[in-house]
Amino acid sequence: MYLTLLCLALLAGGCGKHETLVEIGDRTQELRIGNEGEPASLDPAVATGVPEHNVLVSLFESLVFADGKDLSPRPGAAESWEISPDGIVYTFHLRKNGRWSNGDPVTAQDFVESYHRVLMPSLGSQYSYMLYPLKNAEAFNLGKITNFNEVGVKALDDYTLQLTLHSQTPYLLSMMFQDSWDPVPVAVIKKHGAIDDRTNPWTRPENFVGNGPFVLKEWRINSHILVEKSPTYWDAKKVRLNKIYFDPTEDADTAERMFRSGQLHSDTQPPPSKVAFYRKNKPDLIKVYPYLGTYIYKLNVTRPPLNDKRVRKALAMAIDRNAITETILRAGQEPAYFLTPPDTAGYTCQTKIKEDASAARQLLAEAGYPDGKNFPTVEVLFNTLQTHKAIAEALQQMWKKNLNVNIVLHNEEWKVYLDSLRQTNYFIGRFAWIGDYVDPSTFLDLFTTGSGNNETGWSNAEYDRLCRVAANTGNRAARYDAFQKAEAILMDEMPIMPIYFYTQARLIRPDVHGWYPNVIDDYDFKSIYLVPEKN
Amino acid sequence: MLRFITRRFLETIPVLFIIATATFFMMRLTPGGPFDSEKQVSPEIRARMEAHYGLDKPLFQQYLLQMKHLLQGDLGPSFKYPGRSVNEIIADSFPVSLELGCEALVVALVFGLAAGMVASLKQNSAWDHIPMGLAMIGICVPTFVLGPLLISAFALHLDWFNAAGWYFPRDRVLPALTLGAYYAAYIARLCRGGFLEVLNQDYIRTARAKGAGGAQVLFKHALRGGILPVVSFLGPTVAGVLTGSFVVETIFGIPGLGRFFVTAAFNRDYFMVMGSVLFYACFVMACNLVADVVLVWLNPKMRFE
Amino acid sequence: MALLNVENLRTAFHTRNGVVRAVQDVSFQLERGETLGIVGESGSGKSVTCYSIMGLVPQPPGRIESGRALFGDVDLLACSHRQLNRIRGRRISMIFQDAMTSLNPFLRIGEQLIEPLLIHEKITRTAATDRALAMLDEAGISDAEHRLKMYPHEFSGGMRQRVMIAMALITKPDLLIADEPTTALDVTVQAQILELIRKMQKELGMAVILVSHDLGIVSGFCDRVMVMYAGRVMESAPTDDLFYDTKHPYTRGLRQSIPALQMKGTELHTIPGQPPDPHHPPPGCPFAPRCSHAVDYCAKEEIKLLDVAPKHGSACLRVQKENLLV
Amino acid sequence: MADSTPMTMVEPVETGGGASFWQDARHRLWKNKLAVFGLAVISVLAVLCFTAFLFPNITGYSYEQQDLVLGPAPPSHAHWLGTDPLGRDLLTRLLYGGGISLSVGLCATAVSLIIGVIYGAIAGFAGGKLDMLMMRFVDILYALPFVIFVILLMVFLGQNIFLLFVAIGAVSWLTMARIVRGQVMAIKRQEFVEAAHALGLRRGRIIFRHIVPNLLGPIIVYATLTMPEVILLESFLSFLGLGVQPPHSSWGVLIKEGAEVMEEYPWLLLYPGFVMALTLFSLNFLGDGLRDALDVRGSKD
Repeated sequence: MYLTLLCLALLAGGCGKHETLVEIGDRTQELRIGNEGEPASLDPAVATGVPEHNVLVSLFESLVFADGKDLSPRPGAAESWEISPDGIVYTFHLRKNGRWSNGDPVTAQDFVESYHRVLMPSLGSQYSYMLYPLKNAEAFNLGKITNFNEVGVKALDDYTLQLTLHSQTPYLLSMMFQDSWDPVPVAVIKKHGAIDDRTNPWTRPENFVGNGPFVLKEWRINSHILVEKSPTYWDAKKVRLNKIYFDPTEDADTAERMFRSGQLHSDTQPPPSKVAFYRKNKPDLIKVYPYLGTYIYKLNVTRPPLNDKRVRKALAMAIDRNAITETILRAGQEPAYFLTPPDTAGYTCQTKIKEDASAARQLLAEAGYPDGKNFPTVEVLFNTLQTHKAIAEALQQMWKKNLNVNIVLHNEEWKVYLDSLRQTNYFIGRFAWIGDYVDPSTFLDLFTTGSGNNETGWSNAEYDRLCRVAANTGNRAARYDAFQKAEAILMDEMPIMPIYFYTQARLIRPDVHGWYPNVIDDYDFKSIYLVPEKN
Repeated sequence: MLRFITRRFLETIPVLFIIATATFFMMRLTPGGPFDSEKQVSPEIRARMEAHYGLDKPLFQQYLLQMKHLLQGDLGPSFKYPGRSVNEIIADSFPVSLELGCEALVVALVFGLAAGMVASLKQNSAWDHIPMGLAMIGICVPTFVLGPLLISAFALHLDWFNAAGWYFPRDRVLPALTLGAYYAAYIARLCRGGFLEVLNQDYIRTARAKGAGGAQVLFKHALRGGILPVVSFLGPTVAGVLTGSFVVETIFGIPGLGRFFVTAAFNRDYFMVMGSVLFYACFVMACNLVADVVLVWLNPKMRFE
Repeated sequence: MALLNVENLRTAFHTRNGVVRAVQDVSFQLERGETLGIVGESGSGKSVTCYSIMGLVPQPPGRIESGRALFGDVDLLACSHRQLNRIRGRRISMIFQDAMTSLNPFLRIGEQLIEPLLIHEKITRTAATDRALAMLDEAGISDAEHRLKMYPHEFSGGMRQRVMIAMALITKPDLLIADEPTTALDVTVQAQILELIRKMQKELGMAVILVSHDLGIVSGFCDRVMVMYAGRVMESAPTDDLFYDTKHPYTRGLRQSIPALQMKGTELHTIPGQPPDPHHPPPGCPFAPRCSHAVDYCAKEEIKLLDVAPKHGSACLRVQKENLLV
Repeated sequence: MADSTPMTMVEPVETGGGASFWQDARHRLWKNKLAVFGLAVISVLAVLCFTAFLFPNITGYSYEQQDLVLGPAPPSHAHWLGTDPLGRDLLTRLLYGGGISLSVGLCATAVSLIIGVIYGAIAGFAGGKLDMLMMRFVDILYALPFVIFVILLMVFLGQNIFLLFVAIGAVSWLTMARIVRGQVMAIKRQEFVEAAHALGLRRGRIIFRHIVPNLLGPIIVYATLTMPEVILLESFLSFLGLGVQPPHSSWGVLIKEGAEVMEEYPWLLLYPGFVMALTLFSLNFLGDGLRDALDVRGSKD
């Protein structure tokens, strides 16, 4: 029956070999990329995720932009800047030829109003904390002060923007790669509704105005986003792509098939089994490179037996991280023996977890559970996803083998899982952290007392102090020394158990030129261009 | 008949009310909020965001407010997609699901009914066993297997279709087949059962005695009785098919409504859940009404009721 | 030439419990305008004989194993479906025992009535409807125009059978096969229906095969009677001969069990015993186990219908061999 | 029987009449080779699965025993059906998971049969207001968000395998009820039902002794179709956290996971799929056999 059906369908479809979208794109400089999901919002102040960021990078230009090769800050909307010797005052000189896509000049006042908007309490921007290095920004954002003039943002003239920080922030420029720092066309936003209305329709293609190299043309939910080269962009002649299609395919298998059939130039995060296949059989189509993220297990230190540091350490020492990265993940991930990914802005932690089953057993015995006897029921909580499950299953077996303890696995639907974490209602919880910017603080600040993402019940005064020290000094050596000490404490106290460091796996056709891998996987669309494959 | 339909319409009002109320309170009881994410936001900001959507008001007040909006036909904004209203999302994505659903239904009905009728006519012959065997396989092979298989064969190896997407007419073929095959299998089995029942009736013998040919017997005499089980089955099924399939839409990257039914719940997108549930409820009841009307129309004896 | 000539018809059913030989070696002839009665108990094969001729035996499980049924020069058992469908409903019509279930409950009476016309004649719906109206009128249904729009369940039993008859006769067939047309009806209605069939037969000059388990009904209606038992013809004769010169013990048993023919006061006769299990028919004469005249060879020798008098066939071995008077 | 090849809708001979009806039915069932084959396959599978459930090491491996060095390996002498990406023996996991899947399937089918048939028959037979109320209730259940329902179930009642049955049971009978109702409405005006009324039989008796047996065909067809559906539904519920928790397995979960890697490790989809198809075919044969055996109209074959 189905055979007949298929034959009919084929007659109807009957097209045979056709030029693929990718081949067409190569001719017309139209890039098609898989974007991992449907962007929730294209308002830089509201957007939070990777799919949003990828599109926003093409639509808006912050003061600086990330060089695709090495992530060094390149002049974006600002053509130059000065930093005061104490590292507190930044003065940016905007380009005179900076234009919004409606032709208006991009002015320093635009930046002031944009930052004002991000920090407005009534907007409820989730990533407003990215602007907290600015003096009084946090206080304003939390409603403690209401006069924005007190915040360290000032337009000295139309093309000079002065930012005043509340303390030294050496990584400030790399923070500016984040969307929260993008300027937005406040006048346009006001035209379409309230400035602090999250649902303001100004990001619709028909209303959209941006200052980036591309401008939004189409946005069909769950279908595609199309951006076109912006003629008003100051550096438009360097932009070689004419169009970029962002395909919102959430399903990794679907995206991989689209890549294989020539519908996408590039696709990130293919299914693990496919990564292994490509690496083995089609290495020219896949790039695997470090990604600024760590996969960890959080340990609830308020619950016995995990309130005992020895138990936590025993658990962390009794696993074979290499087996996990090599057999389960198989996409070049590195085993994580500490929290901050190696070489994050030149920082690599010197304290490592020692994997040693017998020492782990020893520790467990000292904690009162010789050979796992009387070890109470401990649950590993994770949200439902194939990889999380496989890792949990593998760890469970390792603990059983090495420590003779029975750990129960418990999967929950995503939001229920988040809720359990937030309420510290778990024993061991899976967690992953992708750095917001390239600096160790984005990882180490997580576990300070009162950090919203701590969620382990762990609190250590010395650790908090070291993190504060690092935050308040501009001296790189002193900062990194403080980080080393802090991370050593973390690895000794073990409220978290690092498992592996992320890699990004990207399927990418050789016809895509000018693209370089980097640890935050930022696109530099200005440098990307397409060259048809010769064959 | 008109009175019957009017009465059914009136009946839907309390039903929708109950569904809306139940959905509202179920959603609010469910752990996890719309603004939870792996990166925790500070409580202050969370409070701001909730206030933005009126989620800070007392629960009952929220309920009344939402009911008021619903009565005005306003399903509210989406939390997940700020800048889009639920009405708009449904209006955008439903036509896609509707189109795919209709195509899938055509596939399902044409092949399901044909296979079922042939099988019942030629009971216990190869004409029975082969289509029914295929139908059983069709039921065993879930859409999340069939879809990738079809893509693999016809898009990746033969290169006749795109692997995913919803742009060209030929993009409809594989999804419609995938979605339709499953229901075709169901319909084939139910149809065969229904027809076997009917073909054994005396009046079929009468029709044959009149000299009616196979087609005439089948379509004029047996069809009405034979498809009764199929019609009952189709009521809720059509509603499900036309409002979109999460799995098929995901596999084929189709911008339809089906995904929202599932993702809205996962995202705790309260208004989106409410909107999609009510939309679906209306659809279910409309389809069931149509199915009931068809049942009555097919069966004159029931017209007295 | 006879209108219908059935020769050596054998029909069997292959069921899960084995093969049932429902009709064995049945032969008969029917002239134009003649009325043949087929009589027998339930399971004697009389209906299957008719279904076989009409091609209505469900196959499988049924199978026509041999025989011919020549209608004109067409062998109904061997011709194509197409040919058969041109004859069924046009030249041979059939009415069934249960008019309720034999009428399609989903279709209006009118629709079903005109169907044979639409199938067999080039005729418009309006013309067909006119014919149907006339036919209903003839069949004794008043207010025909209104009735056409009704459904079977809105009719009484007798009315339904009238509709069936009207439907069968609307094409003016040469042969009407009536399979127990009155069995399901009240006695008064029975008579009316039989009267109707007789009237129509006269008008149209058609032949009729009347199947019944009631010898009484048949005797009053038919020119010839064929008595069947366990799939075989036991006796076949003109009605009068069959009654007054019975040549088979089974026929005699049947005759004696008609209440109306019994003298008042005498006990109603019944034939002792049960018909044989169709899956395991006894060897020899199937009636032998119940027959008061049976002798040893009755249970051994194969029986065959032979003429024992002019136009009078009997399958009783003793009648054939010893000229037994029964 | 040969005479009129009875084709009418026959009211079943007094089924309450004791052993003979059931004996006959059993006799007929035993004579149906396909049905016996189906019964045999299901029994063997069930026995195997429950044995594996009770004696987890019966295949020489346990369902959770990993071999990370081996990883996903195709079928071999050591692992008859191959291993999954964690190097676990597929045969063991298949048998172990069969216990839960068969229970879920049978249980849901039973629920769908019991609730669906009774509910649908009553609604269809009663008609009027009661029918209206009952069917609108079904509509409500159809429409409520299932994901949320399942999550709430877990939040308030904890994670419990019993709840899996509740959740599946809650949805599996709805369509059955609609189908039965439609059929009952269609045949409740038939003579034999009116006759039963005339005999003064109680309504319950009319419904379940006289009407329902005439619906066996569609009921059994739909019941056999319910099975694979709920086995796959179970994998979705496991996804939501209800149902089996890793490292336990079920057929639905195995198929779902196998589908994700079907291009690389086809055996991980093939064997679970095959076992499920086998179960469904067997059930179907058994169902057809049961229908014929319970069908007093008899001669259909």
